[in-house]
Amino acid sequence: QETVRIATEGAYAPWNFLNDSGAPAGFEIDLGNAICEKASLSCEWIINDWDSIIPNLLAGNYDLIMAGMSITDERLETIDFSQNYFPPDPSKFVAPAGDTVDPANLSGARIGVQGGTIQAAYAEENLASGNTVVTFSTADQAMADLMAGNLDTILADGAYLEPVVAASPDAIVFVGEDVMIGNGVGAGLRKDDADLKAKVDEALTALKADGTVDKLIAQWFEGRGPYFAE
Amino acid sequence: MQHAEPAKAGASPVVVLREIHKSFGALEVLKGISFEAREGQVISLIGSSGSGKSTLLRCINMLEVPDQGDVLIDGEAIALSGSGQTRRIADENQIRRIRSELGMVFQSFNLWAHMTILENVMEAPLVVQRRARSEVEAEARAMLDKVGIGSKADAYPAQLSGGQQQRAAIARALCVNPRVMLFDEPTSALDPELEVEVLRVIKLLADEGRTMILVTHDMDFARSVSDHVIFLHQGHIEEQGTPAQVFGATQSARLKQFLNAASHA
Amino acid sequence: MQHAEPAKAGASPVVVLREIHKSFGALEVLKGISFEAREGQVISLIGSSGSGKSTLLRCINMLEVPDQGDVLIDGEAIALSGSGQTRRIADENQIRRIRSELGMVFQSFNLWAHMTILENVMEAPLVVQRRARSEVEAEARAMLDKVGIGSKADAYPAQLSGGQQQRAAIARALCVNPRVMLFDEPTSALDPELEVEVLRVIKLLADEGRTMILVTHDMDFARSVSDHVIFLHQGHIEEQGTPAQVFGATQSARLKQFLNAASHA
Amino acid sequence: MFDDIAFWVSYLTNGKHLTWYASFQFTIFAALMGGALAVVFGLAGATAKNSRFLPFRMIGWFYSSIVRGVPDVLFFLFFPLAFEQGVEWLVATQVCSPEMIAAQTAPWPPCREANWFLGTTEYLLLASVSLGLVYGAFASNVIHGALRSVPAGQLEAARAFGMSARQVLWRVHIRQMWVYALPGLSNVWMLIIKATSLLSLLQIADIVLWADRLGAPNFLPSVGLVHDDWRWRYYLVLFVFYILVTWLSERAFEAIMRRAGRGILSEAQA
Amino acid sequence: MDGFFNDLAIMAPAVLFNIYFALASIPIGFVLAVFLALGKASPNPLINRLSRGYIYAFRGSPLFIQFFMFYSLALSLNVGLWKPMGWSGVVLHPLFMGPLVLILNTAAYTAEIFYGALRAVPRGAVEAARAYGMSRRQQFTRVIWPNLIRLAWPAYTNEVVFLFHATAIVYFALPVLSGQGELMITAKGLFERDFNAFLHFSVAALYFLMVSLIVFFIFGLVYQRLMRHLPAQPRMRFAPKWIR
Ligand SMILES: Nc1ncnc2c1ncn2[C@@H]1O[C@H](COP(=O)(O)OP(=O)(O)OP(=O)(O)O)[C@@H](O)[C@H]1O
Ligand SMILES: Nc1ncnc2c1ncn2[C@@H]1O[C@H](COP(=O)(O)OP(=O)(O)OP(=O)(O)O)[C@@H](O)[C@H]1O
Ligand SMILES: [Mg+2]
Ligand SMILES: [Mg+2]
Repeated sequence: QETVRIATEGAYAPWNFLNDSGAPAGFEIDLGNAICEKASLSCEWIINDWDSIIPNLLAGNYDLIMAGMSITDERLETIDFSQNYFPPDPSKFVAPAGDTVDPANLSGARIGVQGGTIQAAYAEENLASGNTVVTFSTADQAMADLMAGNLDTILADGAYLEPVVAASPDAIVFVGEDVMIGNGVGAGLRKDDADLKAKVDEALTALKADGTVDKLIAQWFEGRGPYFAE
Repeated sequence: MQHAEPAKAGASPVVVLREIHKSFGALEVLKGISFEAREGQVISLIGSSGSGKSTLLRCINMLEVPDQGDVLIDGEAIALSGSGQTRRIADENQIRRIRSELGMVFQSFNLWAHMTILENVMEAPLVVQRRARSEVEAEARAMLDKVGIGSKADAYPAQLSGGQQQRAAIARALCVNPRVMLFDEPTSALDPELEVEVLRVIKLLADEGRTMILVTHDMDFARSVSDHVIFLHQGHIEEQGTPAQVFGATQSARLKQFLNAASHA
Repeated sequence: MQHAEPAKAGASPVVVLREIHKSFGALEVLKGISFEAREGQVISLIGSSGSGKSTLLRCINMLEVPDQGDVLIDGEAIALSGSGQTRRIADENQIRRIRSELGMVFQSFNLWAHMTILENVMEAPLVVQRRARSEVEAEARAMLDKVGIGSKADAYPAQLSGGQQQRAAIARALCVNPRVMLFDEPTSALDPELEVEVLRVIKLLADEGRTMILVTHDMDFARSVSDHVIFLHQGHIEEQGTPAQVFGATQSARLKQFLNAASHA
Repeated sequence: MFDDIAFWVSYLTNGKHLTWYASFQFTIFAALMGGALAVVFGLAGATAKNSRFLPFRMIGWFYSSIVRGVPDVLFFLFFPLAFEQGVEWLVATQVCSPEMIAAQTAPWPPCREANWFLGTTEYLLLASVSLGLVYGAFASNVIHGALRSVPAGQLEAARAFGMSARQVLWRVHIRQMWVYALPGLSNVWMLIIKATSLLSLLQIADIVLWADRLGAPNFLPSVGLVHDDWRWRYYLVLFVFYILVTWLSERAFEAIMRRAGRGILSEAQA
Repeated sequence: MDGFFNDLAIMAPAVLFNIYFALASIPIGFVLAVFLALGKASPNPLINRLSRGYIYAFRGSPLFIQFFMFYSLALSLNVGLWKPMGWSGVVLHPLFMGPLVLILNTAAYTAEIFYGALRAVPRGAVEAARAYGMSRRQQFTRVIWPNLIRLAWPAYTNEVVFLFHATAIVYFALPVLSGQGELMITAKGLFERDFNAFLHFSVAALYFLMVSLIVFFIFGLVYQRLMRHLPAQPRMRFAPKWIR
């Protein structure tokens, strides 16, 4: 059985995180294991910091990235993606409860993003003038700064923010309009790895068809969706 | 033991030491020393190595604080607080004023290496006495000329010979115009040749009638320069008197032995 | 200048020096020295400080490589290559073999500070001669007993007095069972009291008939212990002969002067 | 009260914390391995500097000045990456055909077959070598000085007994060198200990990475205990850990010094 | 070659951040170090213990950890402290936090250097100052300090060079504001694009080396001036011993 090394960040609950026993867990870990089972691959999980996750894929330190990575044109220039395993999902702004922040016309604001994400690219491009974009190496660090009042707002994946806001509605609230960026989340792989891409795509198609993917989304995102079945 | 004769009678006592005791840890170095120096008097302290001569001299300007006893300068007692080995200087302002009345010349010169000779000499008058620079400079140059190193004013100490350095140190001490000059073996760090230059300067000061207390190991010099010689032994004044008495009509066996050894060194 | 008498006639020459020259930079220290040491002979090198005695001794075991001339040990010439001040030892194996035939005792002992006395003595036999440890240990202990410091076997050099250290150094040199012992002022780093112990041991070796070449400043000792005395002066052998000839019937004015000075020191 | 204690005990012994505790092994391994290699490189560097052969001397000089002229982090990151690429390049010259190279889309390695996979073990080893190289440059200076501090007479005596150059070096020169080198090496060791905090930069899940992950705020009960930002507490633990290690190292070096100094240091005789 | 010049240009603004971090921390660290060194030499047991403890802790732990710790500590004090005072924008700014931690760190290293120098100041020179009636302050400013700084200068030079090197890890620990990467982050970013480790890291190294040499040159000139009272001036050697 062919061994596939899958990299994840482990700091992006509930997509991927390190559970109480110190092992990777979360939606992507369950899904990845399901893909491997379907495609008869043996899988090995590797924890890698987000900001070097693409370079290390290219350097050949693993074969697949499943780390809540959105499929974007820019990334497609360097790496390839499987078909998405999470439907296109809006990015959202959050702010500490009680603060009046209007993402539509920010000025002099401190906007937190995770470095190397689609939100970071979006913020650099559209929000940087007149505001400060602060880059963190994990999303959790950005959340810590927001909770500590060092940021006015954070722009991040809706699916990452939903559970957090749901868990502490008194502290954090969504503000402003959602932003549609990215084409859903997929598994990143090297461009010359057509074999693997084919296997992963085939497995994903099957898993989507038999409802496994939607089931996992429902399980990990507390029934909020979005689902492929709709 | 003899009693001190009233040398230069009529002159007032400038330095008075009363029952000075001093120990370092368990070692009692001074065991009750009293003497006085009158205006214009030159006193030599002699004694074998370790007998406490330097310690006694350093007690006069409180570089060492005595455990017991008092030091009076011009009739004014230096205020001390506490007792025994924890005794301390009580009044910082008083001691600074008194110290600037006592010019001290060290065995190892202790010139400030980072200042020129002129700066060394001008330092205390400017900084401690806060006198005007122009006046001090004129006086400092005069003083350097007097000790014979006027041409070295702008040199740094490291560029001078030992004898020149010691003469600079003397000029430095003189420039605060002290009531008393204290010398601690001013020539023992020097070669015999350089020694001569320094001794000449000290002789000059003695002849001028300056009050001086000096620790020396040169008996010939002590004899020729001093009015009064004090022999320290094991923390006590074993014998004292005029040079004629001390060197000519030695009483104590210890002193005889010491003088004998000194003449053979 | 006299000619060397055939002392202990019939014995073969163990060390032969032929026309040794040695310069340090521009300073020519040895200007052509020849002599030989026969089996059982004791030769003393004397001369004023800086006359090149140490240099000559160090040329014998090539701690200094002579610029010109040859050294023969037991008839075998030490191979050298190059010439002048760039001359070098040609054959590392040969020199190591020969050096282990020459026991050297230094002025400053040079015991290896990181080893105990016993380890010091055993080091060369074990490491250079590759003899069995048990055998060497027995011999080393016997040697230490012989020089009178058997009880110090397990001490480190720094724990011993100078005299004891020098005796350990002699034991160390003896333990390789050398053809010749070389001593460079073995007692001049010692107090007079400690000196006696060491001289006694060397005398003992002389009486046993060991071949020895020693540099010494102790004329009495040179006279009592040696068969042959060589006086070095300004890079030449100024005079040589039996102690009786050299000390009793001195020829050269230089030597007379030297002996005169030595007896007053 | 008891519930509290029980709760904290179980929290601090959950698998995530145990993994954190276990990751101290990486730090300790890197320090020990790095330290040992630093001595090896230090000896090599010092020997090069002492060499009669000019190019060796130049290499020794270049090594110790360049490595010390740039930040340790830079070298620490650069060396493993450069080494990996070096190996891959070497492999590539053997295995890659022109077609394979043409088929390669990523900028590196030249072809996929030449790729060398680096996991934690490999990175840890490379990190240790990296530490060894950087601090070896410091150690080489220390050792160079120490070698020159050994009294010439000690070496001369060894030579006079017919020891070979190698025997003189190993049996006397280097043995005695330690005493003079130890204070400096102790310094270098303290630097290495502190540099082990950089392991996470080489994708090693070390104590620093775990402190960050454990301390990061958590909002989701499904992930584990919900808590605020606790990172500074976890870093405080590391802060204290390093101070403790420094303190222990100092004590250890004092003991080693006493042993190594036997016979050489007069204080050691007491 | 193009790549090389390209990198030189890209990293030119980056090196300014390193220089900023160093310049912002050196003077304050210097002043703090003087007080810490005096504290360590103080006979007052409380001051003495505190200074000793501070110096030991900051020299005994990695700068990297200190960065993380102080940033997250400052962050957790934000709601209670900085925010109400309106300081939060300043305190948590990397251009403030960076120098702050560097100051705390370099002060400890420098204090140790100054303390060593303090103990090496010739006793006689100080005694002479006392004998001429100088006050404690005058003794310090006129005699102790000029001697101390001369003794400490070579070691202090090395400390400054290493402080500069230490600026390389600031952004591995603190959040990065857009467009403010320093040399290391910039080089690492460039490397992750084309994997040309040799080019990008060499250029960064070159910048570090250049600035180090400039520091060394300037400090060397100062040293020569400081030592003009000695006929044979000791040469200063680049033999750094302390880094974090
Ligand atoms: N600061 C000190 N701490 C401890 N002991 C001291 C100190 N200063 C002096 N002593 C001891 O006090 C004794 C007297 O010292 P002092 O220097 O006064 O002797 P001295 O007569 O000046 O000798 P010398 O002629 O050698 O200068 C000596 O035994 C000395 O060791
Ligand atoms: N390694 C060296 N380099 C330069 N000059 C040297 C060296 N060794 C000795 N000399 C010089 O050679 C001369 C002779 O030295 P040597 O040590 O042989 O004299 P010596 O007769 O042993 O004197 P002493 O009785 O003082 O030991 C001296 O002038 C000395 O300075
Ligand atoms: Mg004295
Ligand atoms: Mg000699």
